[in-house]
Amino acid sequence: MTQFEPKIVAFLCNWCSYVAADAAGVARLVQRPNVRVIRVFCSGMVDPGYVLKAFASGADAVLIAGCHPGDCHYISGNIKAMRRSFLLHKLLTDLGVEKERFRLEWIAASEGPRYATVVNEMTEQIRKLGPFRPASGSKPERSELTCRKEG
Amino acid sequence: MQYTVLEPLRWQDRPARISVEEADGRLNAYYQITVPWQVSRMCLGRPVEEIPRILPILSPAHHIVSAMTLDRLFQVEPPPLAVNMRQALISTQYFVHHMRKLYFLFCSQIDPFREYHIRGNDSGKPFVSSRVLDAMMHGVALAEEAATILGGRPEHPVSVVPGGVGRFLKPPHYERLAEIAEQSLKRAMEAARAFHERFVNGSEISTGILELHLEPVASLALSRDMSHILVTDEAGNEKAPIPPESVFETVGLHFEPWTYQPFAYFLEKDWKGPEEGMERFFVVGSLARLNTGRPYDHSLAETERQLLLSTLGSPPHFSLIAAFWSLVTELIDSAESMKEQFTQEKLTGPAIRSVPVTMGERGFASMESPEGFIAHRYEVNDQGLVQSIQVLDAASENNAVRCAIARAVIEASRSGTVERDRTKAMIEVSLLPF
Amino acid sequence: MKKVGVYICHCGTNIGGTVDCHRIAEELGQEVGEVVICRDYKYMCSEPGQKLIRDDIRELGLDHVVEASCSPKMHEPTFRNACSAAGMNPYLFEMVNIREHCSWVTEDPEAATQKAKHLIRAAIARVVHQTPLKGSTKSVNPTAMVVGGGIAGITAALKIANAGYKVYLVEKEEIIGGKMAQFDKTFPTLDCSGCILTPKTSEVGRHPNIEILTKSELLEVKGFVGNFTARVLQKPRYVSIEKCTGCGDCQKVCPVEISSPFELGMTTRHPISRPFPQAIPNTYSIWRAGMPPCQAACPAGVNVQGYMTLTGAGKYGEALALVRERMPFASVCGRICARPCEDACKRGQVDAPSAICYTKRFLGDYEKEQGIDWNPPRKDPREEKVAVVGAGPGGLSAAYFLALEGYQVTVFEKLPVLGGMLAVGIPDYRLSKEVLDAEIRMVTDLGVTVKTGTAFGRDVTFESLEQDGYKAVFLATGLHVSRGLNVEGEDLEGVTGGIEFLRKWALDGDVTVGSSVVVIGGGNVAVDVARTAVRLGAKKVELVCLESREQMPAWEREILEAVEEGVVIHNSWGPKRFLESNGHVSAVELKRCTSVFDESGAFNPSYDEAEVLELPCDSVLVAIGQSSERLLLDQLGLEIAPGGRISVDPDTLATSRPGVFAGGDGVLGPATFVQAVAHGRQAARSIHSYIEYGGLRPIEAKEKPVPPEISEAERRRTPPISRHQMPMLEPEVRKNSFAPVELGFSEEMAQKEGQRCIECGICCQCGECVRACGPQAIDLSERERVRELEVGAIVVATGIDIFDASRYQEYGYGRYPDVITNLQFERLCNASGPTQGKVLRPSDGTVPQNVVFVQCVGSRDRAKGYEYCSKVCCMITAKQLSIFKHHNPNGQPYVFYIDNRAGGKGYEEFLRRAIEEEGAQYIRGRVAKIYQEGGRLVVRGENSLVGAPVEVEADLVVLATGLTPQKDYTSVSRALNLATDKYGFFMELHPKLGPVETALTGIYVAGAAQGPKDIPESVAQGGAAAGEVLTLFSVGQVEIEPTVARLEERLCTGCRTCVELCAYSAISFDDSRKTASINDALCQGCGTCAAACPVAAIRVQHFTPDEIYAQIEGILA
Amino acid sequence: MPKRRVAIYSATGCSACDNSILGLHYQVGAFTGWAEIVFWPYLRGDSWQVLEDDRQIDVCFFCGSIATEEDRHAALRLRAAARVLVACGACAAFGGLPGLVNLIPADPTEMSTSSQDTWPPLPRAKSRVSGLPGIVPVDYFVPGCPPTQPLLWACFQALVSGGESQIRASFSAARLPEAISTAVAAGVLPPHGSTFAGEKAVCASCCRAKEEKKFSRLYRGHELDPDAGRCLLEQGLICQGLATREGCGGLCTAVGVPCRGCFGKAEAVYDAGAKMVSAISSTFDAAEAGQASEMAARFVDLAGTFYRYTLAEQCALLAGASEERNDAIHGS
Repeated sequence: MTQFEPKIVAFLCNWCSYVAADAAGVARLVQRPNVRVIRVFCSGMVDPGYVLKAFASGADAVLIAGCHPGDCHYISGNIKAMRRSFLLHKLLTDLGVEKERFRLEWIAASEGPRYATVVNEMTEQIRKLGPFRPASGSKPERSELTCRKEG
Repeated sequence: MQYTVLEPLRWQDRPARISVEEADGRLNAYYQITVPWQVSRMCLGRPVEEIPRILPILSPAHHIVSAMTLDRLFQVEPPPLAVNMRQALISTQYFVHHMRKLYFLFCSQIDPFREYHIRGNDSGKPFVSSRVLDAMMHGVALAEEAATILGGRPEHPVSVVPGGVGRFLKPPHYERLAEIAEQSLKRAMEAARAFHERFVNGSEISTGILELHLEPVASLALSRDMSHILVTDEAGNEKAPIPPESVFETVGLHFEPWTYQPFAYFLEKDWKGPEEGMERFFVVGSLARLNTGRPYDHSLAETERQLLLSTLGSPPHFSLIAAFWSLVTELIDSAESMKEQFTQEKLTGPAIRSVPVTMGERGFASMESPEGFIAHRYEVNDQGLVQSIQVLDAASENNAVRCAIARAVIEASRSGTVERDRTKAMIEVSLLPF
Repeated sequence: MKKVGVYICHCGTNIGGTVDCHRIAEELGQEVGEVVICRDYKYMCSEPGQKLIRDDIRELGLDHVVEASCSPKMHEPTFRNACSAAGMNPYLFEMVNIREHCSWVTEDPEAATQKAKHLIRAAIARVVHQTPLKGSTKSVNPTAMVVGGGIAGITAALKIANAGYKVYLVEKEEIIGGKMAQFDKTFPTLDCSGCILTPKTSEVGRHPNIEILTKSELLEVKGFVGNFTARVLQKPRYVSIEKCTGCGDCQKVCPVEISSPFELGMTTRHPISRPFPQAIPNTYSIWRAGMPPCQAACPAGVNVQGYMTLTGAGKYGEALALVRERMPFASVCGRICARPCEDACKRGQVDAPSAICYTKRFLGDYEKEQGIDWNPPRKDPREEKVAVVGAGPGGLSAAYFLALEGYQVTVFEKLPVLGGMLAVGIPDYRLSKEVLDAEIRMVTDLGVTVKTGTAFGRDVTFESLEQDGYKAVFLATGLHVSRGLNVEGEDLEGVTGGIEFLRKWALDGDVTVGSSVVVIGGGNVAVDVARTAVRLGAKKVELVCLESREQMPAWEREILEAVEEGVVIHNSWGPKRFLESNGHVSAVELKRCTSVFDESGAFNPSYDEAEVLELPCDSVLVAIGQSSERLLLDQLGLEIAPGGRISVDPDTLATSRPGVFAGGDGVLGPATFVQAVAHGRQAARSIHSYIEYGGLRPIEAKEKPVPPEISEAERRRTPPISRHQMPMLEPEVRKNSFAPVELGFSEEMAQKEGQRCIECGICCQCGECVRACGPQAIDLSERERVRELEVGAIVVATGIDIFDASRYQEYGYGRYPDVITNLQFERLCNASGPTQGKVLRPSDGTVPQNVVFVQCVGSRDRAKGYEYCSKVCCMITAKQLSIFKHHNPNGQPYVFYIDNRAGGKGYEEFLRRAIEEEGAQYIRGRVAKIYQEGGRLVVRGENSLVGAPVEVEADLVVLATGLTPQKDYTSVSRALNLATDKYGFFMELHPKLGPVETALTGIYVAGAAQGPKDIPESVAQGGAAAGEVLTLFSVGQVEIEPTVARLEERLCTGCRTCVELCAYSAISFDDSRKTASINDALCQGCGTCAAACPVAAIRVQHFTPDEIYAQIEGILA
Repeated sequence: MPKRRVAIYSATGCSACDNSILGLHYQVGAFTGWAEIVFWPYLRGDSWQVLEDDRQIDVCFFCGSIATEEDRHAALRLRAAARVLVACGACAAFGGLPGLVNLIPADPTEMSTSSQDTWPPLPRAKSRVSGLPGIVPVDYFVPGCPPTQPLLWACFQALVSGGESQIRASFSAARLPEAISTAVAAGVLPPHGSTFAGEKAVCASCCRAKEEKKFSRLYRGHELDPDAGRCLLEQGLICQGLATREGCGGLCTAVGVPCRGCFGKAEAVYDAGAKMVSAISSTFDAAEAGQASEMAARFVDLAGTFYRYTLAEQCALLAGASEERNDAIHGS
């Protein structure tokens, strides 16, 4: 039995995190092959629907990476991404997606090493967590909710 | 052993069938609801203020009782205007429900759809003229329009909220409502006249459909002022009233593996199925209200009730004709209520809503819906999410009575040589008022 | 079925060495239906590689092309062009990064191959959804903005201007030239820096196409390439460039001297000056940091720094005139002011605040003593009459300023005396009648008519004044009624209001107090009442107030003086009732006050009724507050605010009745003297605009105050000097007399206090220069303004800063005067520098013999400085030691270095010369410590070649400080949205191929702002940036990327979610169609709106949801 | 033209859809001229034998969600029999309120233990509730809980009467998209897969005024008496009208309660929950992560709110039962 290889989709901002990923490549910083990159113009462009789509299509985790607050190429797109992340986390939790499976990171163009670290760290974390099984339903703790039988 | 399944049954709120078992000369009729209806699973974990928007799928009245439960949970008193608007909405629900049942009765021998256009040359025979049927359904449509004005949507209303209702009415609304009330009373009287012509004075009682008597059983209904639950035993003796809050301690629900709907029964007696006798069961709805009943405030309805009592004798009644007749009296009463309630004075006021400031842990409310007694009880956590929910939907949990009716009809039809379809039709009509 | 061509690049072995490109090509060709052709090739970016694509498009009729190779940042344009060349729309092409993101970072070849395959599969899935897109074109505004006036910016500006285009050169400092202007000589030719720079700067200065904006900073840039709008904050120079002749007369009279930043603190400058004679713009300018805190704190806005500085310089008349600009009553103010200025004084953060108030008192008294008049001249008399009601400080100052303006002013006063509360509310021992009368006389001498004993509402009304021809009325009626207590026995005999008590004493001089007096109240009036009672012979005076000692609103010094005079204070008590004996008060019963203010901070005392104290007494004076006469208020017919105050416009003091203005206590509630005076002046200005212009003109723009915290630079120039104490009468003496308690400053004390001012505003706006300036070129009322510049291209050449050497504490920079930076050494060598070009030790001005140069201070040091090499320091040191040797052939230079870096034309030879011919001793190793021993500096380091510690004695140590990004680089990067690296240097588009371009088209970067550079490189980059700008201008139009947001109106519901989200205001709401509407030209394509649109009616072209969804599916397939 | 053979069936659901169709019949009183109702258990008590004569059903209106094996068989059977299959009502179209049960996994021990072995037999409940499209391909959708009468009428007009009906009900409230309204008028089949409802979101027909979307604080439904006439979302209530297909005319918002999405997601939306999250949180009045996190913390039960009626079929993560659907496609 080979070990579980998580599939992670990363949405990277064209102006910073994508450049950081390039920089990590130029510096030959070895990364786990589990993260697959989709280039977007801005982290603020990432519709939460993309995240759900990724999970629905079989991703085990999703990473959105954008510019640090204040450094957005589009002034404040990353702030919108930040605002969305909290509510999206809540929705995902309700739908049975563990918190660790979705991350929003700020990775500047100069932070190639950090990009590699995030990739490797996240891969290992998800590897431990195991594959994501959709449609398992959320689990409002059963002990908490007395589920009565009814017609 | 012989098994028969009669399905599908007409006019049931949810797909249902009768399974008949005949063995060793013993006959059992099982009334089965064949679809699961998992209210708890739908409601657990929901924000409690959303429950009035989920439970109307049981019946429109559940919207109101759910909001009333929340009034208690949030410890808030709805302003008088809101109470009036809720009452007005309940009246429309009575009207729609009862009128539809009578409509089903009146066209129970025909296919109303085929009839509609090809008048006069039908195979079956309508109990009443198509014109009356039209008028009745027009009445339903009008009452639904009133329900839409008051409740937002006719079938699954939305406008009642914890502490009141969602909106003020505007002058065009009052005008339209007054018009509808006027029209509705006309339709109600028309339906009552048709009922009298065909069923009371006419020959239909002798045709056998409505002669049926069900086994005497207790009756349960909420008093007019909603302060206590009235119970009369099968002989018509009034039993000690039950405080509504303790209804879940008095009335239990029993699940049988062959139906998705539980049986409501008095907990004081150990569970036994309806085939073992009816002493632990009770009937709800218009017949129960008749049997536990008090005079109406409205003159036309009270006249009708007096006529019923003078014709059929004093309660309790267990005949089908009484059951349908009680629908007719209540139909008139609801139309009269609408007339009384749909006025600008009653539906205008300073406030429609009190906004809650606290939240308790649990709430309870009960009411008498057109279908019969209903009660809700919720418990919430500190975030206001539903932790546990109890719903007594006495009408749909009236399975024992239904089983008994079905058995009675089958037994009655066995005496002669009644064809199977006719038996099924008779059962369907017999189940209508329950 | 779409036809897709897939091309996989080996990139030599960069990709092919790890990823099995050939296998992927074969597999994909078979597995994916849409793939018509799938090739792998050694170098797709080469011409044969590109030809493969072109030929396949033509021959196989491909609809879409996928290229898997390096980062799209590298070659996306290359391949797009190849597709275009073959007639395919470039947006039907998609590039996959399997080098940086895959082959270079994945160890396992199989994993890398699989990953690459998934990435390519995703691109194929995506590309079939891509649609042909075409950008639009916009014309270019052929105007450039160059940010930064150093040599790189100068070069760029000149080249663009010489090509015939308009250039705005935006410079933060007062002159252009940047760091190069501070250098003495340049390496390796030892050219004089100034000699090669100044021709350039003067060319810029006189160039018709160049507009220089000095003292200017970029605030914000909007728009896009070819059509930017830049907002530039231009700080005032105060000296007109047009009028200034550069004569320098202003500099001679300037009383302020301040450490010169241009000379790096090695000498001082006047706030008005120019750094060196050849500076461009070749005119003087004033260095003003902002409004000093004292002035900002003063309600009347008196220029405190100005008169303090002038007093310090002994110019008392000028100082007093400056006070009078905003405060007519210097002597009065100097006695009774609340002194908010002193609370704000930054010297207070060092030792004690300057004695501002006493100095002002000295000025006022000095004038009277000397019998001179330093009032401003009265303007020509005008006909208009103005009525002032109330002769308190507010009314009198309004009268003063109106009279100066030439108006015919009449003051109506109800009391028989002038001065209002000053006369009847403040006892003589604080403010003697003589002083007050003298200052009031100053007002009346201006021709102001006075009518005392005339009550408004009784003797005159608005109507009567109007009839009498008054054009405007200023109401300054004040608050002259004591507030009551509302406790039992308040109306007993012996219980009196404090204000009434003071007034009666002041007017009649006939008041009696009992022997045992209780004063109720904790404010200044209560203290005045108590002290007056002491002076009137009361045996025992007790003061009772609700507040604790700390909370008491009365001034601390007043309380102290009262206590010295024997007043007993009972804190935290409130009156419960007054006890009676024969109808006369006999005692006060007090209850404990537990708190004065409630949780919301409102005055709402709570008591402990159980705790009671009884004070026997025979007089009670109640001084718990003032109110105005209700009757008067009711008669006014004006709008009244809650609390019985006249409601006015806070800027103009206009009441609800046209032509009627109000101010002072009647508007503010109980307020200070200085607030009343401020209102008087404000009202005078409003009345003047009302009469002169018929309307209420906006009040003068306020200058921005300087930060209230003392800065490091200010602290450095503020050695502690103790504050002078006010000479006072002894308590025993003053107790029995109404003679003034405070005796006043002597001339010397005042002058010394003036010199204690630390010049927080830098320029003190004393006006000396204005008076000295022949051509009237100076205008101190200039304010900063924001200019909007429409430009088509922007060159960012903001340069570098110098590493702060004090971060190396062990080197003692800042502690030892003879440890200096290499830029300071440049100034020492420079003929226009602090030593006129002689290399002298800063500490004693002697010629140094041993000079030690310490390299890499702040550079190549991860621990304390920056990781990078500053590139120029090795050569600077070689140059400087050569110059030093030329100045002092006997001197001995030592250099502690890490590596010698001399890459550059002629650099190595120059360095070699410094070592071999100048005899410099180069020691390889870092310096550990510099310390002082017996008057000489000792540099301890390590000779790493020998592997032994080494100590060198030095007369002068020069630290080769590294180059760092500008401290305020973020303000520029935010204004432009320009990315920086982790240090703060601006990011170029490509480190090799796009050195002056940035990620933002139309914005270019030149010079050291992009990274440490020497002069030739900066010049080259300036030229290169100019080349880019000129290319843009000569094409004349720009292609607008089609990757913008598009709205599908069919779906838009008009919910307005997107409208507020757009950072570029590209989305507006179309009211007629009830939908959103997107402006293409403003849209940058960030996609925030598309992500937020709840109905998915907005999509960003080339990043549409179906493209992304297909890519997600493909990537996970 | 022969009369269209019409079937109307209810699976797991309340009788509201049936009653709506019934109401339509008597209110408009026209379409039986073109239709022969051959199968309507609720009103006529028709048994499945009716369908055994192998004659095609022209149009089948399927109401209710699929919660039992019997429901599933009914769906398969009617799909096979009907030329045009219409998912009628939120339950059939998206799973409806019964679909909410999917949020709490079924506990086999708590479900009815009935099986075919005991008597009388009871249809086995499925572990997950689904909508009709989760089981079989669906041709048209009529959303709503229950569908409004103008929409039902439009649907009958287009599919049953072949455009021959002289009676033109007003569809203005339904705001049908052009493609459908043209088809309705011409009596031709609208584009396959169409939904008989608007294509914009409820906001477009909501009577409340929209000013500026800036979400500064969430109010739970009971916590706020909203201003009359102002957008509920802008006042801090979660209103799903933003991402819900229009067609109802804004019934709920008109009476002061927020929309809960019984018409399903809007035309172009992938996942309504994600869109609601994005639209609301993008406008959070929060510049710092801490503020945004605090604001988000007030929200409860997002899944049960944003997918109130659509959990079974339109929630990207929980919509399931696709295997069954594939069976049906390949099996037929």
